Amino acid sequence: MSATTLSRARPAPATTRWSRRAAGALAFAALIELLSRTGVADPAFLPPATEIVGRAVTLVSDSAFRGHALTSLLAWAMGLGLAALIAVPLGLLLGSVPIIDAATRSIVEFLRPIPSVALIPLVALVIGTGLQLRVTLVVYASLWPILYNTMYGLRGVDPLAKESLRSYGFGPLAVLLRVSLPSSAPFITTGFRLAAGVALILTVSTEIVAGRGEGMGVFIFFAGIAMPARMTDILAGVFWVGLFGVVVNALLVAAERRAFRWHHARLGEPG
Amino acid sequence: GGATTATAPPAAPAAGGLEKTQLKIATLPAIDSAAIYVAIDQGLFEKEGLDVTAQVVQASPEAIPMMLNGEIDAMFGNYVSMFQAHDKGSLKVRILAEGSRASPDSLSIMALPDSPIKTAKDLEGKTINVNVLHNFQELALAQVLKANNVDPATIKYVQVTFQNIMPSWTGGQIDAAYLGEPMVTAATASMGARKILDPASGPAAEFPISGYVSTQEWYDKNPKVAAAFQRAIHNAGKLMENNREVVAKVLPNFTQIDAATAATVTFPYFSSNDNPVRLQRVADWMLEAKWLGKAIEVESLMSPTTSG
Amino acid sequence: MRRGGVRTAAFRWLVLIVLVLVWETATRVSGSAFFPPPSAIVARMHAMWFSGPPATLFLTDSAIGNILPSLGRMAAGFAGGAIAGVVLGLALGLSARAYDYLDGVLQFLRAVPPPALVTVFLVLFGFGFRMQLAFIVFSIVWPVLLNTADGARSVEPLHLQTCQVFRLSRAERLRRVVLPSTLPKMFAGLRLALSLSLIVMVFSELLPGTTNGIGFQITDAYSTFDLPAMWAAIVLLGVLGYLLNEVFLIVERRVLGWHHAAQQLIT
Amino acid sequence: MLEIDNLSHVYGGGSPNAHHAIEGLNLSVAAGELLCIVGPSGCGKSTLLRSIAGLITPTGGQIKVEGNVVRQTPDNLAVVFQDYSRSLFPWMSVADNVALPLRRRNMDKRRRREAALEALDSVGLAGAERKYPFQLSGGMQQRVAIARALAYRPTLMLMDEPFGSVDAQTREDLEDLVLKVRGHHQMTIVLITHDIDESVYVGDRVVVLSKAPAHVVGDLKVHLPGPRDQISTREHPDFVHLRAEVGRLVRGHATV
Amino acid sequence: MLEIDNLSHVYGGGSPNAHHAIEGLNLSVAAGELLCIVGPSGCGKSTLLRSIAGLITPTGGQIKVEGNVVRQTPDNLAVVFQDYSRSLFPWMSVADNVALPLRRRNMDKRRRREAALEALDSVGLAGAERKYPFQLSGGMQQRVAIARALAYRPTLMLMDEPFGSVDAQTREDLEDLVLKVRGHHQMTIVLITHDIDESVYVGDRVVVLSKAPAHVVGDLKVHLPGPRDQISTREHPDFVHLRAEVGRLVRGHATV
Ligand SMILES: Nc1ncnc2c1ncn2[C@@H]1O[C@H](COP(=O)(O)OP(=O)(O)OP(=O)(O)O)[C@@H](O)[C@H]1O
Ligand SMILES: Nc1ncnc2c1ncn2[C@@H]1O[C@H](COP(=O)(O)OP(=O)(O)OP(=O)(O)O)[C@@H](O)[C@H]1O
Ligand SMILES: [Mg+2]
Ligand SMILES: [Mg+2]
Repeated sequence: MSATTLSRARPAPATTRWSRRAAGALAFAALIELLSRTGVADPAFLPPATEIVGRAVTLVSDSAFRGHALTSLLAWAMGLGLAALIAVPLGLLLGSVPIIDAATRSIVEFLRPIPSVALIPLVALVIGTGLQLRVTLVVYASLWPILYNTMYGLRGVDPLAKESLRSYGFGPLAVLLRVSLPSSAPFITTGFRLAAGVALILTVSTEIVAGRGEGMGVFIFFAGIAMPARMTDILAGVFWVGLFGVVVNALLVAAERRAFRWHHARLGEPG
Repeated sequence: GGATTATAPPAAPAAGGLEKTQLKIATLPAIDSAAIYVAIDQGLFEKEGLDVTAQVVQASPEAIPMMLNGEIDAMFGNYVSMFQAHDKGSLKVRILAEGSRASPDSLSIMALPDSPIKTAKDLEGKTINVNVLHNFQELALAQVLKANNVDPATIKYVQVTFQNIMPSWTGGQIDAAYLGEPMVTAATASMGARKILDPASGPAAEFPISGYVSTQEWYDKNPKVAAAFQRAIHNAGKLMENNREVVAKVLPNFTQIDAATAATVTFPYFSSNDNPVRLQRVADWMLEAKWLGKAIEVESLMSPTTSG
Repeated sequence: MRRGGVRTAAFRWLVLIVLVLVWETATRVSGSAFFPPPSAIVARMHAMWFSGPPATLFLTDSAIGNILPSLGRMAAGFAGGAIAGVVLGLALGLSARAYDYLDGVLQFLRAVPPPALVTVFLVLFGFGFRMQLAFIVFSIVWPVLLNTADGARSVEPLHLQTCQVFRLSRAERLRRVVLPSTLPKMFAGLRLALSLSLIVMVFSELLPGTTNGIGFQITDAYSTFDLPAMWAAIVLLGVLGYLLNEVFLIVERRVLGWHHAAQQLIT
Repeated sequence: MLEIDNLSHVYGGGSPNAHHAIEGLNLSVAAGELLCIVGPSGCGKSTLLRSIAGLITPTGGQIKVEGNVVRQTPDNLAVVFQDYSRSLFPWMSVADNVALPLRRRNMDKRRRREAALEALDSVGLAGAERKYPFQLSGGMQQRVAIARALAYRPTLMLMDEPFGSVDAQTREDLEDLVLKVRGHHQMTIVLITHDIDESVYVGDRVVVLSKAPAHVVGDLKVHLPGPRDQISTREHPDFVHLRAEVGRLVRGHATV
Repeated sequence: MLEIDNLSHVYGGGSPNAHHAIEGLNLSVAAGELLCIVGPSGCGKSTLLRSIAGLITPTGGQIKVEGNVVRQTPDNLAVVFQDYSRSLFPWMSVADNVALPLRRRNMDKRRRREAALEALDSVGLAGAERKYPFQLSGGMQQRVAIARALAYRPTLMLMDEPFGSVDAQTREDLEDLVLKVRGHHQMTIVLITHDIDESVYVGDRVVVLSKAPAHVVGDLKVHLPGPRDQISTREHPDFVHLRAEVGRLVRGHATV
C-alpha cells in the first residue's frame, strides 16, 4: 500500500488488475498443488489442483453432471430471487418504522439462528421435498443479508437529504422510496451479493443432506459414498460451484458499477 | 432361518383387487436396498400387477416426512430408527417386508496393519466410528463384545460420515474402524487392514438391519398392495440367495459400486421370508439399551398376511 | 422517549405472548408428533437442561456437557471470523492491489459449500475443535468481510482528503478515520455473522468426531426421532440467538452512539 | 401568513448539556413579505427555520402558517438549506434534482423537465443539467438548491444563507432574481443572511436576533423606493442609514 | 514558496463531457505572503487549491512548493475546505477533531488538547469542545475547521471561502485573527473568497481568476498601511480604489 492509497490513488489499468487477479488465483491453485504433491495433505483426500481442474473440464461433457448443475441453478435462482423480493420491502419496513422493528425483533431474532438441518424434516413434512424444500431453505438463509443490509443501509442515509424531500411536502413513503432507497441501494446490493453466495451454499448443502437424487449436492454426495471416495469428483464439483460464485459476483459488481455510477464516481473509484 | 418361518402365500392371480398399482418407494444408495431393484429388474412387481418406482434418498430420516405427507408409499429403512420413531410416536410403522440381514464378514471391526489392537479385548476404551449414533451398529457390536467379555460401555463411539472414515482412520482419530461393505473389502485389499471382530457373529449373527416400511395408515388402506409387494420382495430374496449376478447387475443403478467391486464384496442376506422372532430380538436389545421407552411387540407391526 | 421505550417493550411482549399462544393452540389442535406444543417443548427443555442442582445454577450435566462447549465453539468461531473478516475487509476495501490479488480467490471460497469440504478440512485440521473452529470461521467470515470492505470503500472522500492534507500516518488514518466510518456497515456484517455463528456451530457439531454440543443433540434427537428433544434444541438456539442479539445491540449502541445521534435515530 | 408565538427550543432537553437555542421568540410575517433574519453565528436561526418547516418540533410555543399550527411540514413550502451540498441527491443529475419536487405539482414529465431547465437557467446554470452534484463547484451546488426551490413555486420560501458560496456578481444577480420572483408569484420569503447590506437590499423587513438563546432584538421595516437596483438603491441615504442600524444591532449581540 | 507553472486541469478527460477547469495558469506566491484569490463561481478556484494540496493530479503543468514538485501532499500544509461540514469527523468531539492533526506534531496528549482548546477559543468556540459536529450550527462547524487548521501551525495554509457562513462581526474577527496569526508564525496563506472587500482587507495581493477555464486576469499588490484595522483600513482611499479595481476585474468575467 502506498502512502496515497488511502485516499484512492488512480486505479491501475484494467490489464494489470486482471493479471493480478489471475496471479492470485494461480497462487491459490499452486498452494493446493503443493500441499497435495508434497504429501502434506494426503493426495487421496486433497488431490492436486491440476487434477481437479482437469476433471472439472471433462465433467462438462457429462450430461448427467450438466443435469445436476441445471437443477441446482434453478433452485438457486428461484431462492435468491424470492429472498430479494421478500427482504428488501421487509427491510424497508423494519428499517423505517421503529415500532414494527421493535415488535418483531424478538421473533426475527428467535427464528434466525435455527439451522436449516433442523428445519429440513419439518419443512419437508409441511410443504414436501424436492424443489420447494430447497427453495424454501435457500430463501430462509439468504433473506438475512439482504434484510440486514437494507435496515443498516437506511440508517446511513443523510438526514438532511431526507429533510430536503420532506420540506417539499413529500410523505414518509415518498421519502423512503425516493431518498432512503436509492441512497442505501449500494449497500443493499452488497447484501444481495452476500445472499447470492449464501444461496449457493445452501442449495448445494441442502442437496448433500436431502437432494433426492438431483443437483450438484447429490453429485458430490454420491462421489463421497463411493469406495474409495472420489475426491477429485467432489472437488471438481466444488470447483464449478466456486467458479459460478465468482462469475455471479463479477456480474453483480459490474451491474453495481453501472447502476451506481454516482456512488463510485464520487468515491473516486473507476466507473 | 428361524423356528417359525413365515411362508409367502401363492402368487395372486391378477392385479384386479389391488387398491393401487403405482408405488413409489424410498431406498438408500447401499447394497442392502438391492432386493427392490432386483424385483424391478426381474419383473417381479409386474407379475404382481404393481408398477414400482424406487426413489433414492440420502438417509432414511429424510424419507419419513415424505412418507407422512404421501410423497412416497413406503421406504427402506433400518429397524432401529423405525422402532425409535414408533416408540416416540412420531410415526406408526408397519413392516411390509423384511429386507436385509447382516451376513458374516459384511460388517467388520478393523484395525490398521500397524495398530496395537489385535483382539476383541484390545478394543476396550478405544474410539470407534459409527455412521449414526445409537443405531444398529452399536446394538449388534454391544452383544458381540459382551460375548467376548468386553464391557461395551467402555467403547467411545464417534459419528463419522461415510466418506470421512478413511481419512479419520489413517489420521489416527479413530482407533478401529467399524466398516460395512464395500469398505471391508476395499480396506482389506488396499490397506492390508486386519479384521478384529465380526459384529454380526455369535449372538448377533444374521442380525436384521433394514426392511420395507410403510405407515400403519397406508397399510390399512392398501392391504392387498402390501401383500403383493411383500411377495415380490420375498421372491426377489429367493432369486438372490444363490445368484450373485442378479445382484451385481443392479448395483450400479443405485450405488456407487462399480462392476469390479461388485464382483468381490460380501453381500448381506436378503430375506425371502418374514420372521417376527429375529426382529423381536432387535426390539428387545433396544429396550435393554434404554433406547426404547417401552417394549414393542414386533409381530403386531408385521404383515399378518404372510407371517405365521 | 422513555415512555415510548416502555410502550415498545410492552408491545413487543404482547406480540410475543400472542404468538406463543397461537402456536400452542395450533399445535394442540393439529396434534402432529412432529410439531409438539411449546408447553411440551419447554417442559422438555427444563427436564433436559435446567433441572440441575442449585450448585450448578440449576444446569443439568447435559446442559454443562453440551450447551457450554457449544457456546465456547461459537464464541471462538465468532471472534476468529470477526477478526479475519475485519482485517481482510479493510485490506480489500483500502488497497486496490490487495483487492485485485485476493478478490478472485475470496469470491471463489465464499461460494464454496463447506459441507462438501469436510474431508479437506479433516485432512488439513484433523478431528475436533480445530476443525470445528476452522469450519465456523470459514463460514461466517464473509458477511463481515464484504460489508467491511464496502464500508472502507465508501468512506467520505473529504474525510480521506482531510487526513491526507494533515499527513496523518497510515495507522492513524486507519484507526481514527477509516475504522470509525466503516463501523456502521461493519456492524451490519457482525450482526449477520453472530447468528450465523450459532447456525454454523450446529453444523460444525455434525462433523466427524463430535461427541457433544447442541448441534450434536439435535442430530442425535433427529436420528432417534426424539422430536420434543429436537424442538427443545431449536428453541434453545432461538433463545440464545435472541439473547446474543440483544447483547450485540447494547454493544452497538455504545460503539455507534455518535452515528445514531448524528443520524437522528431513536434507538 | 406566518405567526410565531413565544417560541423556544431546547436541544438535548433533560441532559446536563442541554442547549437553549431559542427562547421566547415572537414574530409575524405578512403574506408576500420578504423578511430577512440576521443574527450572530450559532444563535438559532437555522433552528428557527427548521421549526417553521416542521422539521423539528420546538419544545415550547407555537408556529402558525396560514392560520394552521405547524405540526408537519406545511404545504407549498420550499427550503434552501444552509448545508446545500448535503441536501442534493447524489444519485440524480442536476436536472432531476430540481425536477423531483415538481412531482407534487401534477406536472407531466416534460413540463417538469422544462421547469427545471428554466430554473437552472435563471440561476446561471444553463448547460449543467446533465451533471451530477459532485461534478459541480460549491457555488454551483448552492445555486442548484436555489433553483430547486424556485422551480417549485412555493407560497412560503425559507432560505438559509442561500448566497454564501457565490461570487459577488452572481450574488447580486441572485438577489435580484429573488426580488423578481417574489414580485411575479405571490411568495412569502424568509431569508437568513450574514450580509447586512444584503438584508437591507432585499428585505422588506429585517429582524435581528440576539445571541443564543435567540430572541428578537430588532425589527426594522425597510422603506426603500422600488424597484430596487444594485447601484442606486445601495447609494440611497435610507439604505446607508438602515445598514448602519442593523450593523449596530448585530454587533451589540455578537458572540466573539 | 509556491510556484504554479502553466497549470491546467481537465475533469473527465477523454469523455465527451470533459470539463476544462483550469488552463495555462501561472502564479507564484512568496513565503509569508497572504494571497487572496477571487473569481466567479465555478471557475476553478477549489480545483486550483486541491492541486496545490496534492489531492488531485493536474492534467498539465507543474506546481512547486518550497522548490519541490507537488506529487503528494506537501508537508506542513493545512486546508480549510469549502465543504467544511463534510470535512469534520462526526464520530469525534469538536476538541478531538481539532486535536487530531496534532498527532503529527510530536505533542503529548495534554498539549494537544491545550492547543486545540486554545484554537477553539480563538475562533470564539470556547465551551463547545465537548460537542459533536452535528450539534453545532453551520457557522460554528466552519469555525471548527478553521481552528483545526490554525492549531496545526502549517507553513502553508490553504483556505477555501473560510468565512462564508459566519456573521459579519465574527467574520471581521476571524479576518483579524488570520492577519494576527500570519504575523506571529511564519505562514504563507492562500485564501479564496467571494467578498471583494475581504480580499483587499486581508490580502497582501489579490489575484483575480477568469471564468472557466480559469487563468489569471488580474494580479494586484495591496499596499495598505499596517497594522490594518477594520475601521480605518476600510476607509483608506487605497482600499476603496483597490476594491473597485478588483470588483471591475471580477465583473468583467462573471458567469451570469
Ligand atoms: N469531480 C468533478 N468532475 C467533473 N467536473 C468537476 C468536478 N469538480 C469540479 N468540476 C467542475 O470544475 C469547475 C471548477 O470547479 P471548482 O470547484 O474548482 O470551482 P470554484 O472556483 O471553486 O467554484 P465555487 O466558487 O463555486 O466554489 C466547475 O465548473 C465544476 O463543474
Ligand atoms: N442537533 C443539535 N443538538 C444539539 N445542539 C444543537 C443541535 N443543532 C444545533 N444546536 C445548537 O443550537 C444552536 C443554534 O444552532 P443553529 O444551527 O440554529 O444556529 P444558526 O443561527 O443557524 O447559526 P449559523 O449562522 O452559524 O448557521 C447552536 O449553538 C448549536 O450548537
Ligand atoms: Mg445556521
Ligand atoms: Mg469552490
